Amino acid sequence: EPASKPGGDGKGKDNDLIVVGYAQVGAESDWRTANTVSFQETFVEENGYKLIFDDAQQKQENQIKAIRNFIQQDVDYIVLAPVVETGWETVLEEAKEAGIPVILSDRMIDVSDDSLYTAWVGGNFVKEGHDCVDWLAGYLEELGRADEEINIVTLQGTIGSSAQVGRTKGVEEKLPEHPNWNMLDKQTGEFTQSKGQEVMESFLKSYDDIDVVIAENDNMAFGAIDAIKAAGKDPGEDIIIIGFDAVKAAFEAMIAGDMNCSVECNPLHGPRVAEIIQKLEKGEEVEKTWYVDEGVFPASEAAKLIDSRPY
Amino acid sequence: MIRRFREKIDPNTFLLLITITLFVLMYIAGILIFRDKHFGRVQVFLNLFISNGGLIVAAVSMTMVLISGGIDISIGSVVAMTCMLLAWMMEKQNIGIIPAIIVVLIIGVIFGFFQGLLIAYLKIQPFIVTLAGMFFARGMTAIISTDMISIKNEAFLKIANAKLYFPFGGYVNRSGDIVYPYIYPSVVIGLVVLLLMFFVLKYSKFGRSIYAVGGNEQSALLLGLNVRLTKLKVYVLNGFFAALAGFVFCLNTSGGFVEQAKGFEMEAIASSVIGGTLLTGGVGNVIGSIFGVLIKGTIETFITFQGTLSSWWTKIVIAALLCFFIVLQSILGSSKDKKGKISKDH
Amino acid sequence: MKIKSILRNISRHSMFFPITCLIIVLVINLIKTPTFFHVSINNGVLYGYIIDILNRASELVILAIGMTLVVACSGGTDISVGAVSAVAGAITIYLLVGPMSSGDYRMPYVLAILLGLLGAVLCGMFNGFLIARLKIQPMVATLILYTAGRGIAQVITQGFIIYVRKEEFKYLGNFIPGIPVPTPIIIATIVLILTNLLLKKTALGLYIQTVGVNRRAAKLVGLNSSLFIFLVYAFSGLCAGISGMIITSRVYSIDANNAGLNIELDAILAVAIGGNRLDGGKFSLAGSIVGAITIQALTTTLYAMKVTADQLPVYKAIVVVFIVVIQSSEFKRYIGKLLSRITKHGDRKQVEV
Amino acid sequence: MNNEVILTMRGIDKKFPGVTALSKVDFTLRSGEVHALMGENGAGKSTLIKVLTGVEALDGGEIRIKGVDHPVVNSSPQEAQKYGISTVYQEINLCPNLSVAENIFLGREPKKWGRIDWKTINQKATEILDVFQIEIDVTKPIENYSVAIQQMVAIARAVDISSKVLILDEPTSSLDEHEVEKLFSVMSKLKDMGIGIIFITHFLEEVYRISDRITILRNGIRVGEYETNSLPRVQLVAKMMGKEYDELTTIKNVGSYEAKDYEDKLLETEQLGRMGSIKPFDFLLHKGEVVGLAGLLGSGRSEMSRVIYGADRADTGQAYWKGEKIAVHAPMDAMKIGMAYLPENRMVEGIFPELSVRENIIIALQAKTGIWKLMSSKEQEAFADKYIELLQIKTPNIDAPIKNLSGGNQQKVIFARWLLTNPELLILDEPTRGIDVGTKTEIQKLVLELAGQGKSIIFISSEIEEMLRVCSRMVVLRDGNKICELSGDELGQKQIMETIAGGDISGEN
Ligand SMILES: Nc1ncnc2c1ncn2[C@@H]1O[C@H](COP(=O)(O)OP(=O)(O)OP(=O)(O)O)[C@@H](O)[C@H]1O
Ligand SMILES: Nc1ncnc2c1ncn2[C@@H]1O[C@H](COP(=O)(O)OP(=O)(O)OP(=O)(O)O)[C@@H](O)[C@H]1O
Ligand SMILES: [Mg+2]
Ligand SMILES: [Mg+2]
Repeated sequence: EPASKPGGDGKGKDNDLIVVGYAQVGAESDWRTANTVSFQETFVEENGYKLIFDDAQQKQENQIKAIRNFIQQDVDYIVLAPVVETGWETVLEEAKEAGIPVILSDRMIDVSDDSLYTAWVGGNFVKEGHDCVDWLAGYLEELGRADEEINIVTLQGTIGSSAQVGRTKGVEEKLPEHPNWNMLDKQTGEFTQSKGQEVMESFLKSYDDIDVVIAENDNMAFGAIDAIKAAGKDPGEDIIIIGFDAVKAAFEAMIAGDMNCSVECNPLHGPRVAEIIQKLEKGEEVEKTWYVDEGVFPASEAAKLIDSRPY
Repeated sequence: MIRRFREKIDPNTFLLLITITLFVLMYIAGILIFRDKHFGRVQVFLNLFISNGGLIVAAVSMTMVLISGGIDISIGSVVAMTCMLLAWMMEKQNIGIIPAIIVVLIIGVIFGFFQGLLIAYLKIQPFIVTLAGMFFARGMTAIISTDMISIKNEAFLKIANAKLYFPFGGYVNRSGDIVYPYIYPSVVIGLVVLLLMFFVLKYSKFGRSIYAVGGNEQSALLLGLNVRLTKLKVYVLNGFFAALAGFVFCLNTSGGFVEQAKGFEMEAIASSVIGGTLLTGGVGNVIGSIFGVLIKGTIETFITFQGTLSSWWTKIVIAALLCFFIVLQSILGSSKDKKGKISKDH
Repeated sequence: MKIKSILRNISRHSMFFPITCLIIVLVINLIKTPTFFHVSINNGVLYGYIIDILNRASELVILAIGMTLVVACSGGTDISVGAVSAVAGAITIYLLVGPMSSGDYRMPYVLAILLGLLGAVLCGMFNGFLIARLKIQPMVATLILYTAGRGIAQVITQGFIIYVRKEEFKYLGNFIPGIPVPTPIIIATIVLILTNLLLKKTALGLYIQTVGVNRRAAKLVGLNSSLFIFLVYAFSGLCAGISGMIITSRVYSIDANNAGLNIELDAILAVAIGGNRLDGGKFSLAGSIVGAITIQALTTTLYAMKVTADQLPVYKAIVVVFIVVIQSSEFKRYIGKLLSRITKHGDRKQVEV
Repeated sequence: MNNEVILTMRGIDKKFPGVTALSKVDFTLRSGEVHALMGENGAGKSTLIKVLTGVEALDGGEIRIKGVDHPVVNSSPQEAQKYGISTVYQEINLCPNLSVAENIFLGREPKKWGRIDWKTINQKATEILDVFQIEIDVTKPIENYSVAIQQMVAIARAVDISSKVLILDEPTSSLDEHEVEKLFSVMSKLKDMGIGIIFITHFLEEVYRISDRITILRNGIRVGEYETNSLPRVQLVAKMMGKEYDELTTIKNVGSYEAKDYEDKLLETEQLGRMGSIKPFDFLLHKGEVVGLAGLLGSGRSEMSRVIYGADRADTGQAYWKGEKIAVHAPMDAMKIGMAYLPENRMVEGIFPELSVRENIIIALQAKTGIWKLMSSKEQEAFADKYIELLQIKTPNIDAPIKNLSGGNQQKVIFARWLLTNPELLILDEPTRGIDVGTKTEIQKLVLELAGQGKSIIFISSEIEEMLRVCSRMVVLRDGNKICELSGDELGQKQIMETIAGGDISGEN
């Protein structure tokens, strides 16, 4: 039921709403769409918000424009899911001068002055990389292959994106702990299934002893699965497949036995951001860094969890 | 009535007037529709320039190339390469801002020179040459660095963030201060390039040769112009402007990354076309292109102010407005019966 | 003298340069990757680099066929084909399984495909209308769907990637059990043969060239120039639709953002590498097809040589420039001059040039 | 003729694939003379000019210019201009998108404070055109003006540039007599100033009126150089054609055309017209009749024929074909009924430059037979061969691109294209423009022959004489209005001229 709002006399209604300008990256993946939906469902008028949504279509220029327009519209808060980490000084300075707090979602930004943003909400890509390696180590132990030579290939995301940079970094940081693992090759599959498939085909022809595929998102993992099948091998059995994001389709693949694990990257940032805004409204201090909860989902749990996946 | 008016002035001026009128109408509509959202503030208008400084340079340059009968679809990649190179030089190699800028401009010129050679002297189609150029520059960007590089160079940031205030048109912001409208130096660069090219195209031999070559290459040759050299110059200058556009773009985004400015060339082309430039060459002017940029910017501002459109609708709405514009121009501008038109030789 | 005449004879053949380029690319492969030409049967299908190239080039070949006619007839390019592929794929998949990934068909498979193709043809007709009737320049007109196409596809999919979880759906983009040749290769071949028949057995090929060479004169000899321009764009839409079917079937899903991304540029490139002029008139379908295969061969080669995907464009650019330069008649002229200077050198002093 | 030599060409060679366009051609030009360059279509006249001015590269030979002490090889018209040679090429070459004034001053714009001085340009252009008595708005793009105006502008530009040599390649082919007069008076002035003029034309009268000497080319070989005064016309024609020639008399015979009564109506129009181009007109054409459309440049002759053919859609009136109502919305409708249309502007509306001669010939018939019935290549070849033979088209082979043919031969190909469709009504808009005397006579004879076979013809030409030879009736147009029809005894040069010019001598034009 509509929450009873103080002074809800219709006329001043708009004024009582907290206006949030939200500069989203785009709709380039299911993950992103789920992320958007999470905001759109959180910041509704019933909850006391008015959301001004801008979709940058993966272009930083567009986000910069959007923020400038938010400032002109005198919004109360700006939520920014930056396309890239660089180049935010100028426009965030303008927001600061206008006295509008900026909350970052998903990706971090690279600025020398921390005060340009109030808080950051997101997943930890590097940690996801760590989780991936740890899970693999555990799984190999389970299989009794802990001491074998293990050959790994990585399908990287779009080079330069924070997910790619973070996940690659996370995996690489943990690799030295396992001297018997070889990273045979890394190549970008640009986060898409078809590129992932094409690159995997090429890997399979170059190396005939691949044990593990780490795909930096689930879509590329699906492409890899097809390529492996085409090469006459059994994905999930002959070759261990790990993906990131844990979208619903990944659970389906795991249930089908084609995939072994997906590391979650939680898109539901909306409620967290609302929490921060509520605190700020009350005049409380907020922490800078807010991680969302993220898990690791192996195939063995897939069937159990699939119905509870919201995206 | 329109017909009579059209007979009086030449058709291209007529098209330009249409474009300008449409822009003004559109802007007024915006002010009325988004009354309560302060669309009418001077700063909203200036933001069109601030956010599109690089595009202004690129569109002006694109206009010149299109007038010459060519096309350049490598501009976006060159912009990305320039940003990356600037960032890499300043951040990773500790090169000062001035030498860095000089280097990227020189690289732009060399890049343009090679494209020009292939187009003018080997007569390879501009679309293909610049398509290769597009691939090349994008790939080079990745070769320079696959990581994002953020520019922290103080001198650079100082230029990027230097606000040039106007003494009027201010408004009171939420903290109670009066904010006067302002622009950044990048806007100034864009406007200088615009003025420069306006004069070059109208008042220099080189400029007129561009029109002649675009109008009919064979004729221009027979009339005694050096067609090849003209084209080469166009692409060299265009290379320079592409790099300059990269610099201006970089002032706005202060960083370099591989995916930067994707599709930028299409924006530049669209702006030129909205401004009345023909892709077939020989027709167009930079004033129109500026309005092309402003119209594109206004459409985007509409969408932000509207505030609920998701990505797909944004794309569709932009395309629909683009379509509306092009079709309207075509309908209003056409029906001039061209009699005894001189043949386009091959 | 002899060298010159041989050179002239060879270089006169329009297909010579495109094919040479392809051969060069393949030979480099053979040296670098000895297993390159190895073809085996795996799971009952042909398997190997060469098959990969042909298989992956299929969409490009189909698009290049449409693009060749568009270029020939209107002297412009259709930059919307990639987006239209996505639209067609989105329509088909949405009709088949609805907004959520699923394995149950809601309507007959063939019907869904036909409707997807119809959607693509409508897109093509929209382009055709703008270009033929309103006389808008091709690149500008197709820029509209280039921008809107993916948006439309996303409206259909609501921004989600929809999967079709049914084996049969994979047939078009992969292989049909029992047939050793990957289906895309078969489809591309069929499209090629049908198009070729249409062009060679009817006057269509001649009409298209005629309109492309001189639209006004074509009108006076009774050809409805606008109609043909309209038709080739509709056809290009159809080709985009067909490749959209292959693309979506390959990954048994529709990803509106990425299906056929940037493929229009490769299609245009294929047309140019095939020795066709981009300003209309005479065309060579065979050239475009060789061009398309060359582009894919190049990509596969570079992957095999471990060039990373983000740097790949650099090498692609270099090869493309190389190919178009040696094909350019101006370059041939310079070389011819050079050769004749060498051969004449003994006989008499050269007049200043 | 004791003027000094300002330009010599010795042993000029030029080969195109499959054609030897020029072989060891010599040519000499003196200052203050008009030197006519004569020859049949495809003799190599234009090629000689192009080689001289650097449009085409020279294969062999030597060019010398007075005041330059080494052989000159121009690599571009720009260089030729530097040596004081300016040229009007056969196909008008102006930049359609630029203003008239700018076309005149392109590449040599006057400047003021380092920037182009538009005021001066427009002013001077107006002055220059004044010499030719052309009063137009020089600031408008040249594409707005008729072919004739364009031609005059091209000439005005060349005249203004020339300091030593002026080359005019068929400048008069699209001009009417009035304009030709203006051109000639300007040429005389230039002559007096000591400029050498190379003049190419197919009109013998012009040659004898203005030229001092004649060089004749045949099949790329120089036949000889003659004083105009000492070379009788018949001789000239004979030398051009390479055979003894007595057809000049035949032409005269043709002229004595017998008026006869025609019975079967073929085409009739009732207030047919089109807004902004041709006022509604009534027109009647019988079977087997040749009717000429006469008028000044821009009087609407082409307009009228285009409306009949459906190339421009009529927006008023009605047409009847053999007494039945017809609706001609597009050229195809007209073709289906049995019309054929040869456009006046060959380059723009006539040829398909990249297509072969064969394809250019068969295209109209193919368009008529429809898309599903493609003529076999055998049929195509047979047709092409037949008409190449019949019209004596000079081409290396039937698969050569038509753009490689000389202008006159291109025109013949278009003729062949329409004859192939076996029309009942041929609309010929300037069919003999740029065609040599021999061929011209052939075409005139062909027209009469066709009429004899019962075909009807609408004939447009800027040469009244030519029209007198072939037409039995003439429709006179002025400013888009059909003024009157002349036939029988009224068909005399003087009478026609008077009607065209308008009985009332108004102040304008
Ligand atoms: N670019 C070309 N390529 C091939 N052959 C050509 C080319 N230009 C001219 N020719 C050939 O050279 C010959 C001479 O042509 P040219 O145009 O000089 O004739 P012309 O004397 O000017 O005839 P016309 O009176 O018809 O204009 C012709 O046989 C023509 O076919
Ligand atoms: N001096 C001029 N200024 C502007 N337009 C002109 C001029 N002369 C002709 N035109 C254009 O040409 C049209 C009529 O030309 P049309 O071609 O029908 O004449 P024509 O009698 O066939 O003469 P031509 O010998 O040039 O073909 C006019 O409607 C006008 O648009
Ligand atoms: Mg000639
Ligand atoms: Mg006419």
